[in-house]
This record gives sequence, structure tokens and C-alpha cells, in this order.
Amino acid sequence: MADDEPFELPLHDTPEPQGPALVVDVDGYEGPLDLLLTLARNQKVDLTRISILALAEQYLAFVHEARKLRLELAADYLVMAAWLAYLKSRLLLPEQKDDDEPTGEELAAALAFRLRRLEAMREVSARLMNRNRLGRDVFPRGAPETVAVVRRSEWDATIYDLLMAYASQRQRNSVTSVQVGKRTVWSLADARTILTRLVGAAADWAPIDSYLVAYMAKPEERVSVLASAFSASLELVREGKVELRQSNPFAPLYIRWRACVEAEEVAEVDATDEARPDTEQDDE
Amino acid sequence: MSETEDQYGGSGAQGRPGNVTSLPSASHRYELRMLEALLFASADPLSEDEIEARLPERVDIASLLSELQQAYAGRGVNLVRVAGKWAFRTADDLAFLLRREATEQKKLSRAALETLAIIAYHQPVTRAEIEEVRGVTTSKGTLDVLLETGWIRMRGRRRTPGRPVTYGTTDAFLDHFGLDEVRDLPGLEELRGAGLLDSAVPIDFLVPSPDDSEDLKEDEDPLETGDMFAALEEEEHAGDRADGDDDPER
Amino acid sequence: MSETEDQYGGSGAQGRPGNVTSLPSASHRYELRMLEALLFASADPLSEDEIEARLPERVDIASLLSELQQAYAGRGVNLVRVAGKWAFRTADDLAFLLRREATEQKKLSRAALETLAIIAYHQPVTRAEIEEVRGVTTSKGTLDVLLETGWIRMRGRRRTPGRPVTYGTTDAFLDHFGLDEVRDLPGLEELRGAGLLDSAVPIDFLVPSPDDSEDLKEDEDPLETGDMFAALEEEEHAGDRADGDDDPER
Repeated sequence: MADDEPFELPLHDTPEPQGPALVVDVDGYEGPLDLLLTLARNQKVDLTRISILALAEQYLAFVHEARKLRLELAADYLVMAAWLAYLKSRLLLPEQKDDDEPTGEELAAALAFRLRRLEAMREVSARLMNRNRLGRDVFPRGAPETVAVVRRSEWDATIYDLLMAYASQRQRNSVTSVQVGKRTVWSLADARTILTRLVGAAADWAPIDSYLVAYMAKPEERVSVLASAFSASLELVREGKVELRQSNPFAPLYIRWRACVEAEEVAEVDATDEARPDTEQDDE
Repeated sequence: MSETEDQYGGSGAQGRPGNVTSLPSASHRYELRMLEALLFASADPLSEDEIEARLPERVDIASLLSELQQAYAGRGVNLVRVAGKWAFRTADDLAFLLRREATEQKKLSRAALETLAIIAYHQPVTRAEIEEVRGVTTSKGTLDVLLETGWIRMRGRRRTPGRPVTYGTTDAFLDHFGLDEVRDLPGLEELRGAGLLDSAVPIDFLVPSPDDSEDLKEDEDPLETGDMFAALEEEEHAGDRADGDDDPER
Repeated sequence: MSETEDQYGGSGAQGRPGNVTSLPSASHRYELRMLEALLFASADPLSEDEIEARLPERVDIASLLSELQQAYAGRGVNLVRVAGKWAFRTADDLAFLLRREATEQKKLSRAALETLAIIAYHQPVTRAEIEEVRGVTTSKGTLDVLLETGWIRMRGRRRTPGRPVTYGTTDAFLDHFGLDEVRDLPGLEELRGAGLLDSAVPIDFLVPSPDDSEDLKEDEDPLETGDMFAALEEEEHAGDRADGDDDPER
């Protein structure tokens, strides 16, 4: 768009700039609207009666000047220039009633409104800043007397807390030493090893308990031995190494070795015969 | 009786007979003293609720306040209403005397001043709307600086596509500029009359007035957690994206 | 004219004729206002020299100050001289307005509760005895906290080597725990009945019958002057030595 030189417009009806010659210094402006506002002020007329056409031409002249001086112009300024060139053409050409686009007059009015509004905002911002401001013109109490918060601790403890604390510590210290007992636990591996060895040595049905009697001498070990032996025997059944038989619920459980696998299994077990039941420390 | 002594309640008063028609009880005097002490002690304005909470019950705060305000009217310190609250402040005309107390104030850029005015007069207002008025994109720094002054705040999000953050002024803004409420903004009536507070091009619509009330408008949503930190960033990016194809006169 | 209106220079003053004998000029009134504003806005009390430097020349500072002081004499705020300088201060009788009590609920640590319980049941008891019952050393902080609650007190000194301080409970203790007397604390059977003690406690397990009487026991000496401050320190050192093999908060 910048290459089309759309700003090469005749400047025949540009009024002679009043006051100091326009200095091309884009850096001083807060965008194209600000530049337009500055140009409008140079017309020295009320913004409501400003000639938007004249303003557009001044703006275009400004941009033209800047380009002649090979100054970099921000895209914003060029977009505005293109729009103003369009506006100017709309204003100069007779109105065509054929489309629903806003007329040149409407576009000009919209621009005038925006300029007025920006100027109004500038004005009120100045008025705001010139008010008597706190800390610059008017002052609060220099040494405010702050509200002192007197903190009082309120201790929270009930008679129940107190008695609990007393009873529990007395009790704790009255039992001077608590021994945490060790419990012998038969692991599944132990049970399997022992069952394989004992049952494998016998050929016929026999109650499973009969093999375990020797390991259930201590009453506290009974449960562990039975549970592990039962689990291990089920495992061996699944592997097809032993057979189990029970005539009815809670009747003695019979176990026997299956002949086909007997020989190798026994040989293998002999090699690992040294397994001993583990002792584990109970958590409790 | 001299005027000074009237204003300052000089010692010459003792001899005068009591005014029977408005004999103020000792308790009334005590209430007035308490109110005075409370307001004098605080650097920040106190709301009537805050005062009420700290004075005995059944005290007519409103009438006490107006009595106290009158008593201080011509004095070096005045009782003023700012942001709907009450505070003692040095008298306006003594500014010259107190310049030395003035704390160094950061000078706001022209862009920041304009943006502040637009937020004050058009609130609640989005960043895009601010840019529409100024005709340029708002740099992140401008809103940051204003947020840092404590004069503006993020109010919520406009219920439009993109849900942009809305900005408004704070009580600290009113306090700083000595305003009781946003309706007291200078020139507000003229601007409204001229249709300049309308965000759109003027075609005789209802003209909105600035509103800094805590309540969100129908088209505002509350901010979400994290918005306070994320909003500016996000808006910044939105701004960047919009830059390229933004026709300032659209 | 009412007293209040005198003090606060009410609006009724306008109508009164000027007092010709002491007609203060407008400038006098202005000086008074300046002084008032200066003192109000200043962060620190101002000396007469400092005031003089900031008011116009040929102002009689001393008489202005005394006039202003009089004007504020019966008010909620007074003009006072502190360390030879001048400042506004809330009237003494209204100081309560500037104080607010905030109570904080705090929970006692388990160590503190246990120590308190032992003191209650076993009083008069020394720190060493508390430690013997608890089986751990008692930190200075624990006793400090308990002394701060006001529930325990130092009673005297045990007539044994080292003369350790003895502790006991106070009336505030009874108050707080809703006890009529300390003997109302439940005994062994009641503790057991309430399920607080296991029924399996050893045969020699005794719960003492507590006694908080003011009278010192035969083996207690009264505290000496200075004990209140010195006792804990001293005990602390004794405790430190014993600490080596004891976990203080087990």
C-alpha cells in the first residue's frame, strides 16, 4: 500500500498553516488520532465546527512531508492516511445513493466525534490532575494514631484433655518395659518344601495333619503351620503333584503323592533340604 | 465575640449564658469528642459503619458528623467526605504551606493520564475500548503503572467474545482526588450532555454514566482466580495480535 | 450559647457582634489555621523553631500555640507538648477508642498438658519430680507457657539439696477447669471408671489426692525476693545437664 503513493493528492485548498510551521516529529504524537487533534487545534476553531476535509488534507500533507524526509512512519499513521484519502474522495465526490455504506458526511462526523472525545478526555484528565490531591495539596494526619490491638492469649484446654493427659502418661510410665514377642511363622515356601519331602516319601493316602504334628509342638505356631501347609498343598494339587481328598466338610483332609512325578520331585527336594522355618518379628 | 474565637471556641465563651433551646447534654459532648478522636486518629477515611461499630450504641452518627464538619468548616483542618467515607484533611487553600510534606510522586506519562481519565469516566471499560478512544494500542506498562498506583482495578470480565477484562477505579482513586463518588468527577455532566461518554459513535442512545460500584454489570462476569496475574499478559497478547490488521477508524 | 457550640465553634456564631477589644485580624485567623494544618500533617512533633521556619515572619508562635492549645483543650484531640515539641494527640480519657482487644485461642501442647496434670495431682512438686513422673525432661518453655496461662505458680522451695522450686496450681486453674477445689480432680477409681485408665494398672499404682492449700508444707520454704525471675533460669541449667539421655518431648 505504501508503494502506491496514495497520498499524492493536490494540496490546492490547504489553508496556510497558522502559527508556527508544522514540525515533522512523529515521535511527539500518541498515534494518528493525537496528530489529527494537534492539527485540528491549529485550525483554531471549535472542534464541532472543524473542517474535516481541511484536516484530512493537512494530515496527508504531513505524511507526505515525512515521507519526503524519508522518516519512518508507523503503520498506524499510514493506515490513517489511507483512510483519510478515502474520506476525502468521498467528501469531494457527489454522494451516490446506491450502497448502504456510510456517507462521506457520516464518516467525517464519526471522525469529528472521536477527536472531540479524545480532546474531552485530555481535558478532564488535566482537570483531575489539577484537583487538590491527597499527599500533594491536602494531607491526612501525619502521625496517625493507629488502633493498637491488644492480643490476649486464651488457652484452650478442657478438664477431659487434662485427665487424658494425666492418665495416659501415668499408665505409659507404670508399665516399665513391654516385650515385643517374636512369632515363628511358617512361610509358604517352608510348607511346600516340607510337604514335598514328607508326602513324597509315603505312597498312600494319609491325613495331612499327621505329617505336620512334629511342627505344631508350640500352640502359637499351630495356626501358621496349618494355614501355610494347606495353601502349599493346594498349590501342589494345581501342579498335579499331589492329590487331596475329604469325605465331607471338616472331615480329616487326606493327601497322597502322585506316582508319575514322584521320582524327580524327590530328587530335587533332597538338594534343597536345608530349608528352615523363618522367624519374623511381629509388628504388634 | 470575635470570629476567630467563635471558630476555635475561645476562652471568652465561659461567661455567656447557656442556650436553653438546644442544651446539649454532657453525653452529646462526649459523643462528639469520641467521633473527633476516632477520625483524627486515622489517616484513612472511616465509613459510617466503621464509626458506628466503635461508638456506643444509639448514637446519631449522621448528625454528629455534620455537626463536627461544621465545627471544622473554616479551619486549617476540615472534615471531608471521600469515597463515601469521612476523614480529616488539611484545608485546600493551605496546600502551599504543606508542599514540604508532599511525598515524591511518580509522574504519570501522558498516555497513563489519558488512560486513567478514560477508565474513570467510562468505567467499566475494557482495554479495547480504551484503545478505541485513544486511537492507539495501550502498552502493557500503562495499565501496570495505573494498577500500581492503586487507583484502578480489574473489575471483572465483559460477557462478550474473548471475555475481556473490565477496568474501573478504586476508593483510593476517589480519596486521592478528593471525590466523594465517581458522579462527582469534574465535567462529568457536560461530557454526558455532549454524548462523549458513549462508547459508540453518537446516534442518540442512552448515555451511560461511569459506575465504580462493586456490583458487576449485567454484561460483566467476576474475575477468576489467577486472573489478576494472567489478565494483563493475556490481553497483551490479544493486543499484539490485533495490531497488524487493526484499522484505527473501523 | 451552649458549651458544646462554644467548644466546637458552632454555626450559631455568625450572628454575634464582633468583640472590639480583641479584634483579631483575618491574618491572625489565617495564622492559626496554618499552624493547625502544619501540626496536623506533620509526621513528627514540631519544635517552635521548626514551626517558625515554616510560618510567615513576625508571627508570635508561642501565643498562637497557646491559643490553639486552649481551643483544643476540652476536645477529643488535644495539642500537647512532648519532649519540648508540639503534636496533636487523642485526649487521654479517649485512649480506649484506640485499643481493640483480640483474643487468640491457643491449644496447649501435649507436654504442657501432661506437666500441668502432674502439677495438679502431685503438687507441691519440683521440676525434677515432674520429670520423674513423665519420664522425660521438661523444657523451660513448657513451664513458661504454663506460668503464662496463670494456671500454675511457684509455691516455694523444697527443703532438699539444691532447694528446687515447688510448683502448684492457682485459683485460675480451678476456675478454668470448672473445679470447686483441687480435691475434686478424679481419683484412681474414677479415672478407671471413666475408661481413662486401663484396668490393668499395676498394684502399686497410686493417684495422689491433690492439695493446693496456700500453706507451705513442712518441707517447703517460702520463695525469696528475686526467685520469680531467677528460679526458671537456674532450673533450666540443671535441666540442661540432665538432658543428655532424655528426649524432652517424647
